[in-house]
Amino acid sequence: MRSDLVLRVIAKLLIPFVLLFALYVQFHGDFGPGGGFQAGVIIAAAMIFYAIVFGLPAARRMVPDRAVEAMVAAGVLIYAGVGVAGLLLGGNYLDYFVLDRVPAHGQERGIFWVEAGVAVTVSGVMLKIFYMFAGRRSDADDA
Amino acid sequence: MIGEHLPALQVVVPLVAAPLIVLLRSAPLAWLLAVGVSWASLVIAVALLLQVQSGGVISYAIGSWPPPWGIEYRVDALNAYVLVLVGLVASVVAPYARSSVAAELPRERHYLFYCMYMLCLAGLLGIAITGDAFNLFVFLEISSLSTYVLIALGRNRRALLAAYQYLIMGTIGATFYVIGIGLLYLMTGTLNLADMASRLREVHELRPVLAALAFITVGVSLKLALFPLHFWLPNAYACAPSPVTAFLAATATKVSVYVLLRFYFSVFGAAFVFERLPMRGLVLTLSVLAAVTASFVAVFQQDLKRMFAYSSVAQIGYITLGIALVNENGLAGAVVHLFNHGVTKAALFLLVGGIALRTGQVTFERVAGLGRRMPLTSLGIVIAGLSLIGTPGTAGFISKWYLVLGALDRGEWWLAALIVASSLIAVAYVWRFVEAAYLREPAPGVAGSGEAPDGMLVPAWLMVAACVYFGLDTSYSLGGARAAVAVLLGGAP
Amino acid sequence: MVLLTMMAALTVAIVVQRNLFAVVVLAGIYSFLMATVLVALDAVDVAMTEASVGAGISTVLLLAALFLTRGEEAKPLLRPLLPLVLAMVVGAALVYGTLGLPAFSDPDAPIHVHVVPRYLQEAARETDVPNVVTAVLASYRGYDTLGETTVVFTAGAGVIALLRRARRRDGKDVK
Amino acid sequence: MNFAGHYSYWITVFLMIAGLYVVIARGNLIKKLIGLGIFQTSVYLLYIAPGKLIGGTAPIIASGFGTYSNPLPHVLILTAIVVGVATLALGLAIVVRIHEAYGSIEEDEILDRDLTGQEGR
Repeated sequence: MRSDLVLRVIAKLLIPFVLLFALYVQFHGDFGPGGGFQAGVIIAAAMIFYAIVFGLPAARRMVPDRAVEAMVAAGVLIYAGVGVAGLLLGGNYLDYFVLDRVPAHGQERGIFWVEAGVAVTVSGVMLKIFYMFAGRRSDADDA
Repeated sequence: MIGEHLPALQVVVPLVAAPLIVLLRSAPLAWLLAVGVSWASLVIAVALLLQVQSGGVISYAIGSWPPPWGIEYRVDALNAYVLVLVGLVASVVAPYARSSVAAELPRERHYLFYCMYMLCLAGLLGIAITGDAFNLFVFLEISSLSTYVLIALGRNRRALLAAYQYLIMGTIGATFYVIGIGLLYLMTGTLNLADMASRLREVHELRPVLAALAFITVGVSLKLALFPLHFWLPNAYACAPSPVTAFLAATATKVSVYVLLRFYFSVFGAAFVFERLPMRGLVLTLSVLAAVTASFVAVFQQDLKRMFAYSSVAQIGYITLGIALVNENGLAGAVVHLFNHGVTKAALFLLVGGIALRTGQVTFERVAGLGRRMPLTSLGIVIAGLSLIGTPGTAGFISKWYLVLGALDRGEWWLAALIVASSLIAVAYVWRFVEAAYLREPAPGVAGSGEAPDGMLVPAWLMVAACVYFGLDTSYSLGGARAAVAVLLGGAP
Repeated sequence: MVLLTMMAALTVAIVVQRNLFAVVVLAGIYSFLMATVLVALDAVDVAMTEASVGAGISTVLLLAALFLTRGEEAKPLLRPLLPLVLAMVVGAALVYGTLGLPAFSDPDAPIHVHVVPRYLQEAARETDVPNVVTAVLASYRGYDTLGETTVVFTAGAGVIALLRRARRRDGKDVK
Repeated sequence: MNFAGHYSYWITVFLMIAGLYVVIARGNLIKKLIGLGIFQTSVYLLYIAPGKLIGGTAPIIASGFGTYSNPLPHVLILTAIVVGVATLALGLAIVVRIHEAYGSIEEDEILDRDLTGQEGR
């Protein structure tokens, strides 16, 4: 795997496009299939691909464990925070109508942030889980 | 202004606390947050109960979408009662957890323990408060997944196996529940429980409804460990860290009973479940079997945690027995036993956790002579044990009294006799502890380092005091249960 | 219908096959077939998720776990009869239930006339989002999705709690 | 027609039986989890198939289409898929730990080793 130059080049070329595709899936979710969850999975898949080709330490340098753990928590907080914002602006919990003067725009804004929260947590969790499993293996090998 | 949003805050506060704990990554802060949130959820639950008592059913539309299009939180006398139980136990277990977790878990996992604890609390509260069948499933999974992790964090490697077994059984149970909900959804087109109940009255094709009833019953019974689907429970309770055992024993099975009650009485309707179908006989038989056999098995256990775990299976039998009586006294007995047994088992497992901290294991050999080494702990176990048996003057007596009344109201004196007789078996296993703790000499080589730390002893004794208090003053526990039964027998949720 | 039959055949293969690597690969194919069926049933969002989760993430996780354990099932069966009977009883209960369900694609079935019409007719106006699945997911039933995100979070934090190495004070792993 | 109309239900039932059978009968902890996954996926069809309307399209509102398949089951099943993968991840983490503690992922071997107190590796 280490010596496979072709694979490395392809990976380097491919991963930006995969991430771009993830963003497309994220933001196009309002009009076509897709949304935060699918985008989160694709982002995580791109990183996992990177980890497989370049090795776990390289991936961990690029996205450190602390950052991933912060993502895991941040997504839920964003989502729940949108709900709290609804409360503070005088609506019920998770009420998006009050987020903008035009209720329908408030809905759009609420959905946007909620989907962002989902994507952050999902990509964080998937990547973290992969790190944990893969890390277990390398530890077992050198033990 | 805050008053009207209490239903949402009840669940959202612990739910937000969990990711905050992960961000903070500090065990002391996590503990403080967990204690604060637990107490807050008790306050919110009590406030909700008071609101329901004065103003009737509370309906809260999340996202301001009216039900059945959006998800509705619906609080009535029954689930407010359950919320208070969960909040109460959580408030006592959270302060207790600090010493116990510090001793039982490696340090870098402490904050994750509190994170899981918060998620489990949020999940259980969410199950109890929601008025939406699918939302219930989502929160069921939150509480289940966190429970698997909490059990697996136990010290012994058996904890892993217990967690795995529970994961399999729990997932099968949850999937059964989803199948049942799916069938009901296909027949009614709605997921809102109240809407579902009213639309079910007009459904004439009963086969899918019957199948749904069966799937939901089996699925929930797996979670509440109704005999003979209980076999995951003793392992899980015996291997989990002590605060987890206390919390789960006092709340998780009770919330599942609530789900069963909600579906039987509010969604399907008592008339449908118990009069048109032989469900009454089935539930009754299983309950009696649970109460008798599990009590017998408990007598022969060598480990205190295991013994009380089997006792839990038996006590769940009493609760479902009360459900199967389908009359006012029997149901009042069942609902008040939810509460009383929750308090009693919390007291017992908290005290046993203190012993585990001092002696490592809680086998009867190790417990020998405990009366001298840990006098307060031993006395507490004896008092809570009396409540478990149902001695007059303790909380356990009140619930058994109403169960017996319920049985007599139906003219089933043999059932009343069975309830009393199976309580005598409880005498046998509680006596085993008394004998070991007070009449036997301590085994040589058992470390005698005195009482458990105050941080554990005080919460545990609070629960012991509750066992006695709710045996003498029943205005809150029984009053709440009676109001809940009025909801159950009144028909609509 | 052909796809469904292929899925059934694959399932049989999964049950019989004892090499766990093969089983994992078969399970991945199974997920792809499931995704195709879901597209045929107009559930494009679900299909996309099933393909990325079932065939993607799940497979990666299973393979990772297999590397950490071992790839061969030791014994064919424990006690084959009782589980089969149990599973059949459950299946029979479901068959009994499905017999009374409305026929396939019946536009007058309760699920098509109650609750859903508002989503289909009003969602685009009320939420400004033409993909009704997204509108229902993130807004009408947004609270479910908050719960779902929390489930994912629970799994993530749980895996950390279970698999993090215990470290001694000097920072080395404890064996 | 009736048989065809219920065909997806029959497959659902078959998948469910097969999945449940694997969970109960197999002693290998990973295979059990795979069985559990099949058992869970069987539910997808139960929810989604009845939502399909022949002649309908995916529920994305656009001019030119009048009939849409039911979006609500799609939302529910999205949640169910997520729950499924979360359960799988946790289950596998526990299995990995079991393997480290016992040196086996076969149920009967593990129970044996528990009784004899034998260490894993």
